[in-house]
Amino acid sequence: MQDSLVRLLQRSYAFDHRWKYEAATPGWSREIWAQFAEIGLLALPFTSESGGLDGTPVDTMIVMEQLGRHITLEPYLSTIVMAGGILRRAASTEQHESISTKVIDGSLIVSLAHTERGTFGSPSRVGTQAVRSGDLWQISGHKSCVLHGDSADLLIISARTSGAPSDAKGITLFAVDPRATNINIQSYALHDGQRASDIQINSVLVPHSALIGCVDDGFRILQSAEYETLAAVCAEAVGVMSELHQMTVDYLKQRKQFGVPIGNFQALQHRAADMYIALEQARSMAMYAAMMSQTDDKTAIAQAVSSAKVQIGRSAKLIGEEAVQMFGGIGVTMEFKAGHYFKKLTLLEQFLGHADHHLELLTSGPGLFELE
Amino acid sequence: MQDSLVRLLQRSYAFDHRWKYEAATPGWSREIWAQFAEIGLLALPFTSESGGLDGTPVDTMIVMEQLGRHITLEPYLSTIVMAGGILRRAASTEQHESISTKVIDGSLIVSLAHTERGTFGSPSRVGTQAVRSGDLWQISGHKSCVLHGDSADLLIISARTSGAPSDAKGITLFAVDPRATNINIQSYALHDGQRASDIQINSVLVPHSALIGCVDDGFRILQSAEYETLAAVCAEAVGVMSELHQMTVDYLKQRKQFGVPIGNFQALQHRAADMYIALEQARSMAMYAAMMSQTDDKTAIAQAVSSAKVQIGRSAKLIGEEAVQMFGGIGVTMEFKAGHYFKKLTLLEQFLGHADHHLELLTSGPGLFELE
Amino acid sequence: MELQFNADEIAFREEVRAFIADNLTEEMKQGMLRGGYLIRDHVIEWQRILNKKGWGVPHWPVEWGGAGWSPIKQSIFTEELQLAPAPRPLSFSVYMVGPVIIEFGSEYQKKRFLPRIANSDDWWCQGFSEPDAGSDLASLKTNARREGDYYIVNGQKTWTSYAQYADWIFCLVRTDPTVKKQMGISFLLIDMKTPGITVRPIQTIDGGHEVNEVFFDNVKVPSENLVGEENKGWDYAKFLLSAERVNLARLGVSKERLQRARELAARTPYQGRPLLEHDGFRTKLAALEVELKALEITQLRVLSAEGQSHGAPDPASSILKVKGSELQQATSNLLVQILGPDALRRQDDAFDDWSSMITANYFNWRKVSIFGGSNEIQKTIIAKSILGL
Amino acid sequence: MELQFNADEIAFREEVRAFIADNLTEEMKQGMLRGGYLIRDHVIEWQRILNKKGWGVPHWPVEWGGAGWSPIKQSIFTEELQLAPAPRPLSFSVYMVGPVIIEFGSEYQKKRFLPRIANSDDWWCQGFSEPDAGSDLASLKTNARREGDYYIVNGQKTWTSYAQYADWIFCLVRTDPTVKKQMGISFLLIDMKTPGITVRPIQTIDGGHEVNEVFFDNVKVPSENLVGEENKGWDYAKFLLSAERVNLARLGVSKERLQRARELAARTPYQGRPLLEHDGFRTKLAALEVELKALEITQLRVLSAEGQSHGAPDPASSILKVKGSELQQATSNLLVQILGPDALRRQDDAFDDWSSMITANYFNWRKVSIFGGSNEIQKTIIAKSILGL
Repeated sequence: MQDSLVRLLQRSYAFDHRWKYEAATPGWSREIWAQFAEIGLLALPFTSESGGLDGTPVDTMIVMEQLGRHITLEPYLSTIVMAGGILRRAASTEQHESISTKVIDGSLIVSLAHTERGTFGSPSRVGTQAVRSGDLWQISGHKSCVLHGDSADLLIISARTSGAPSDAKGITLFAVDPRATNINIQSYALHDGQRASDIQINSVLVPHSALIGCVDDGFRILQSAEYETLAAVCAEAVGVMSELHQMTVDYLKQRKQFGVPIGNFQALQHRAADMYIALEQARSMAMYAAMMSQTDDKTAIAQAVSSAKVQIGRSAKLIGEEAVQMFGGIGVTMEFKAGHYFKKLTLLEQFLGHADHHLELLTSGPGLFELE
Repeated sequence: MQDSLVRLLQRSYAFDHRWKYEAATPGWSREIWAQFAEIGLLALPFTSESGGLDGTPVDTMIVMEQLGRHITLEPYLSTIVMAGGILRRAASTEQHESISTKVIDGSLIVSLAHTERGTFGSPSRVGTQAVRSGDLWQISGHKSCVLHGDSADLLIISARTSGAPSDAKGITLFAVDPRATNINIQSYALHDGQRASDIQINSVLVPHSALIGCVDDGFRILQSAEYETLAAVCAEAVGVMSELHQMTVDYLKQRKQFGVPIGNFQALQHRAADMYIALEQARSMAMYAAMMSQTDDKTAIAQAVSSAKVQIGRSAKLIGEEAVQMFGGIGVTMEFKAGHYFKKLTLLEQFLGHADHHLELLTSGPGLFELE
Repeated sequence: MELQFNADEIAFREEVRAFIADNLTEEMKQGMLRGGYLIRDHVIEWQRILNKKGWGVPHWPVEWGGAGWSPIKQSIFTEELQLAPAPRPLSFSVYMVGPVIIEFGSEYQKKRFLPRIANSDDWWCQGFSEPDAGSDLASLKTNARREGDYYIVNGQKTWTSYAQYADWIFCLVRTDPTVKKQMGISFLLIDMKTPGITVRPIQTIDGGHEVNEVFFDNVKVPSENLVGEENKGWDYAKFLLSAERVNLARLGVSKERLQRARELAARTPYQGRPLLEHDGFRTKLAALEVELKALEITQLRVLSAEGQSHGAPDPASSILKVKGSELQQATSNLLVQILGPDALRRQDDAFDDWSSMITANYFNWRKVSIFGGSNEIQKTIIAKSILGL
Repeated sequence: MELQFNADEIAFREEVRAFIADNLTEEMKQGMLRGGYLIRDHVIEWQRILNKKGWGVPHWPVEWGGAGWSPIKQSIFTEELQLAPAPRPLSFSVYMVGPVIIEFGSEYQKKRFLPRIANSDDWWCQGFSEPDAGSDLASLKTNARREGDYYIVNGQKTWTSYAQYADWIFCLVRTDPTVKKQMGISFLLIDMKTPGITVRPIQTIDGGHEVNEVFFDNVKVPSENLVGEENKGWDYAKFLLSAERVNLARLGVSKERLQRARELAARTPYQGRPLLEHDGFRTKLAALEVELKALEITQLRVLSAEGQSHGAPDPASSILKVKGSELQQATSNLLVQILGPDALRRQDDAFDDWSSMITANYFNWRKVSIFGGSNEIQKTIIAKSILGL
C-alpha cells in the first residue's frame, strides 16, 4: 500500500496539481480520495470486523509521512485518523455498518466537532450542552475550527451531558447530520489551504441511537483518539520537514552566488547539518510516539506523544525558518513550493498544542526516564 | 585614574604575574592593592566627607571592566564595592574615621558576611541571630562563601535581630573583628582562584557601637549595596568577555588548519560575529545597569540590574563556550589564558543569581517598557 | 555617554506623541495594526500631515526641508511613529532616493524631485535586486545603452516593493559591461509611465502583494535623469544602503508588538486563566524584553557615536540590523504562540480584529532577515570590517 | 523497525543490572560520581571482573573473547555501565587498539596483546594528535626512520589521555615524507618503557590531570610492532576512528546526570522550597529529557541499521556524536545551574560530596565537543557525506 501511495502522490500530487485541488470546491480532490479508498488507505485503521485493515499507529505514521511530503489537502487526518479513531473505539455494530463502511469506501466524510474557542489547555472543557427528553437529545452550542466541516457528511459532536464545564466525566459523543436545520456552518480556509468551519448548533434534536459510545463516557475516547492524532500529526510534520530539507539542500547545490554554489559556504553547510540533525531527531520521536500509541499504558502514551510534539515543534521551527532564510526572497513567495511547506509546519506546530504546551504537560508528570 | 589603572594592569598584571599572586598568601597582591590605593581606586565610591572621590556607579563600571580584562584577584569587589557600598550608606562619622579611612588608604580589608547556605532566591533569609543584653550584642550563626574572608581585617555580619527568618525587616549589620575568639573561619579557593570562607560564629560578643546603621534596618542597605554590586559584576563580566573575544579573534587569524587561517572559514566568521553581537548587547546592559543605579527609583534599579544580569549571563555563556570550542584543546588547559576567562565567566554567571533567577525576578514585576 | 534621554529629548518625545495623538486617524492606526503592509492612501495622507508640520523629512538638510534634529531625536521620532503605530514613511522616497539626490544629484534633479518627495507627490520604488544576483548585488545585468540624449534600458528587476503604486523608480543599471562588475554601474531615475515598463506582481506566502518584478523593454530614459557620473552608481548605492541608519533596528515596531502581546495574552485563556498570568509565558516575554532593551541601548550608543563623528556609518550598525530583525521575528512568532489554535485561520472577513493577521504577519516577516542585506551579509560585514577576519 | 527492547533484551538488561549490583563496589561508584576521571586501579579491577564473566570485550569476535552480542545488546551493556555508574572501560585498549590489531595485526601481535588487553594487563594510550595538527590529523610530523629491524621514532604527541598510566602507546608516525600526507603514515605499537620517551602532564582547566604530551627522542621500536603494512596507517586510523560506534552518544552518561539533577534539585532549596518543585526548572529538565529520548531512539535506529548491514559505519552516527556531546554538556551545565552560588567553590576536601565536583566536571566536559573529531568536523561530515554539499 505504501508503494501505491507513493506512486499515486508522485503522479497526481505535484505542486501544480495541489493548486488546482485547493482552488476548486471542496478544496481537495474527490478523485484522489476515491483512489485512497481504492488502495485501502481509508480502511487502514479500522478493524477487520468493520471492514478495515487492522492497521496500527505505525501504519498510520507511514501514510501520514507520505501525505506530509506532498502537503496534501484531503481530509485524511480528520476523517480517518480523528473521526476514524473514535468510530473504531466506540461505534456500535449498526454504526459501523451505517458509518464506517461508507467511510472506508470513500463515500462518507466525517469530521469531529469537539474543540471550542478559548479552551486551549483545557481539553475537557465542553460548553456545548445535550439534554435528554425521552428518546431524543437536544444539543446546543458552538464548535470551533472543525477540520473540513464544510465537506463533512457527518459530524461527531461532543456535548456535555453532566458535570461541570471542565469535568472529564459527563461528555457524550453524538453523530449529527450537518445538514440538519438549526446547524449553522461558517467555513474558511486555514493558512495551509485546508478548510475548516465554526459551527453553531441551535437546539438540534437527535435520536438516542445517534450516541457514539456510552453516555458521559466520551472524553476517554476523545483523548485516546487525540493521542493517536497527535502521533499522526508528528509523522505528517516529519514528511513535510523531510521534503523541505531536501529541497533546501538541492537549492544550496544549484544556486550560485559570488560565482560558486552557495552550498560551498561552510556556514550554510553547518546549518544544513543542524537542520538534518533536527530532522532525524524529529523522525525518531515521531516513530516513538507511534510505537508507544500501540501500548496500553495511558500515562506512557501521553508522555510519548507530548514529548514527540515538543521535539517536532522545535525541529519544525528550526527547519522551516532556516529553509526560508536560505532560499532568500523566493522562499517567501506564493508561487514557490518551499514557503508552503514552511507554512504547513507553522500550522502543525500550533495544531493540538504547541511545543510549550506539551512541555508544560510533561512537567506535571514523572520524568521521561523514570518509568524505565 | 582610568589611564593609570590601565597602565598599572598592563605592567603588573600579565598572565604570569597573576599566577604568582594567586599562588602566594593571601592569594592576591598587596603590592597591587597599595597601588590601587595610590591612584585613588580604593577611594572611588566613598563620599568626599569620608575622604572619598564621590565616584558614581558609572565610574565603578569603568574600573570593573578593566579589572575584568585581567581577571584580577584583589578584593576590590568585596571590599570596595560591596562592603564599601554598605559603609557609604550606613556608617557613622566615627565608623568612617575608624573604617572607611583605612579602607581608602589600603590598610583595611573588609568583607561582607551575609549569605548563608541554602538561601538562594531568598535574600532576606538570615538565620544568624543577634541578641542584645545591655550594651552588648551576642551573635551566633553561620555564613557561607564570604569573599576573601581569610584576608579580611573586618567583617560586616548580617544578623537577625527581630522578625521571622525571611522577613526583610529585622536584619541588623555588625562590624566584627574576624580574629575574635569564637569565630571559626574555614577558607577555600573559588574556581577563579579567588579566596572565600565559610564562617562559623559562636556567641560572639560585640558592643552596640559595632552596629552599622540602625537596628532592624540592615536589609534596605544590603539590597542597595547588592544592586550596585550586581551592576559592578556585569561590568566586570563585560571586561572578561571583551578580552576573551579579542583573544579568540586573534587566534582565528593566526591558527592555521588545512593550510589556511581558521578565521577564513565562514562558519567560524559568523560565529565570531554572533559572539561580537552578544558582547555588545552585554556591554549595553552593563552600561544601563550602571546608569540606572544612579537613580532613586528602587523598582527601576532592581529591574535594570536584573535585566542586565540576564543579558550578561546569556552573552557570557555563549562567548565563554564558543571561545573554548574555537581554541580547541588548548582552550581547556590550565596553562593557557582563555580557559581561565571562561571559568571566570562561569563564576560570574552564578554569582548573585544566574540568568534564570533574574528572569524569574523580572516576571513578577512590571514589563521593562511599561514604566516609560 | 548618555543612555537616558535628557529633559529636552523627553519634552520632544511628548511633543511628538501629542502631535500623533491629535492627527493620526483611527482608520490609519487600524490599518497598521492589521496589515504591516503600506496602505497607499494612508501613507500619502500621513506624509502630507507630517510635511505640513515640517516633519516630513526631518533627517534631510534644513535647506531641503529637514528639521535639524540630532540622531537621537530622529530616533525618538521614528520610534514614536512605530509605537503609535502610524503609517510608515515610504523609505524608498525619504530615506533612499532623497538623500542620494541631495548628495549626488544635479540642481535640476534636486529642485524637481525633492519637494515632491517630501510631500509624497511622487511615489518611488527601488530597482536594485535582480533574479540571479541575490546577495551578490553587483552582478546585476539590466543594461542601459547611451543613445544621444537618452539611455535605452533593457532587463529585469525583482523584489521591487510597492512598484504597483510607483510614479518613479531608481535603478542600478550596467552602463559598461567591459570592466570589473562594480565599476560599470550607473544610477538612473526612471519615470514608471515610460513605455516599455511592465510590472508583474509577486504574491508572498502570506497572500499579500507587496513585491513585484519590473521588466524593461527598450525603455527610453533622458540622460538628465542620470544621477552623478556614469559608472559611479555603485558608490551611490553603497551610500544609499548605509543611509537608513536611524531605522535599522525598528525598535518601535518590536516594542509595539510586545505591547500587543501583553494585551492579547491578557485576554487569551490558557488552562482556564489568562495566559499573561502564567509564569512560563511571562518568562518568555521578559526574556524578549531584555534583549530589546539591550538593543535599544546599543542603538543609542551607535547613534551617539555617529552624532559625534558626523556621518561615517558605524559597522556596528550591522548589529542593529541582525538583532533588530531577529527581534521583529521573535515578537511576531510570540504573537502566533499566544494565538495557539486560532493561529491556523487564514485572514477572513469574518474575523475583523487585528489578531486575525498575526500568522500572516509572521509569515511575511521572515523577509526582514533576508531583504535589505541579509543577516548572513551583516555577519560577514561584522567579521570582516570589525573583527578583521 | 524495533524501537523498544524485546523480551530477550529486557531480560539481558536485568542480567547486566544484577551483575553490576553484585559486583560494583561502593568505592568504585563514588569514584565515578566524584570524578569523571578514570581511576587506574578501579578501571583495572573492574575490567578483570567483567573479563572473568566473559564481558570484558563483548564487541570483539568470539574467538578473541567477544560475547557475540547484537549491537543493541552491546548498547544496553554500555548504557547500564554508565548509569551505574561503573568505571569506564579503557577505550584506547578495548575499543581502539584491540579492534585494529584484530583486523590488521599479525598473528604474533594478536596472541601477544589481545588477551592482555581483555584482562587489562596492559594499559594503552593513543598517540595520534600533535600540537600543530588539530583537526587536520593527517598533517602529523612525528617520524619513524627504518634502521634494520627497528624504527627510530622522533617527534611529539599531545592530548594523550592517561599516558601517565600507560604501558603501551599506539602511534601514527610518518614513514614517508615525500608523498601526499595521508599516504606516508604508519601505525606503530610502542612500549612506553623504551628509552627516549618522556611524558609531560597537561593540567586541564578543572585542575585535573588526564592528558599529556609525549615526546619521542630516538626511540627504538622493533619492526615487529608495525601494524599491517608500512604507509597504510591512515587506513587503520580511519577504521579505528569509526570503530567506537556503540558509545558515541554516551546516552547512559547523560541519563545518569539527569537522574542526579533530579536528586540534587530535590534537596536544593530555591526561594524557600525545593528547586525540583519549580515549574521553570521542571520545564528545563523536561526539555532536556525530550532531546535525550530523541537521541536514544536515533541511536537505536542507527544500531538496528548497522545490525542489518553488518559493519559499514553509518555517517548518521555523526548525529550521535554531535547531539551526544551537546547533551553531556547541557546536563553538566544544568547541574551547575542547580548548585547556583555553591558552584563557585573549587573542589576541596572539606566538601566530600560529589556535588563539589560539578563545576569542575562542567569545565572538563567542554572537551567532549572538541576531542575525538570536533562537532565542526562532524557537521562537515554530515554536510558532505550525507547531504552531498
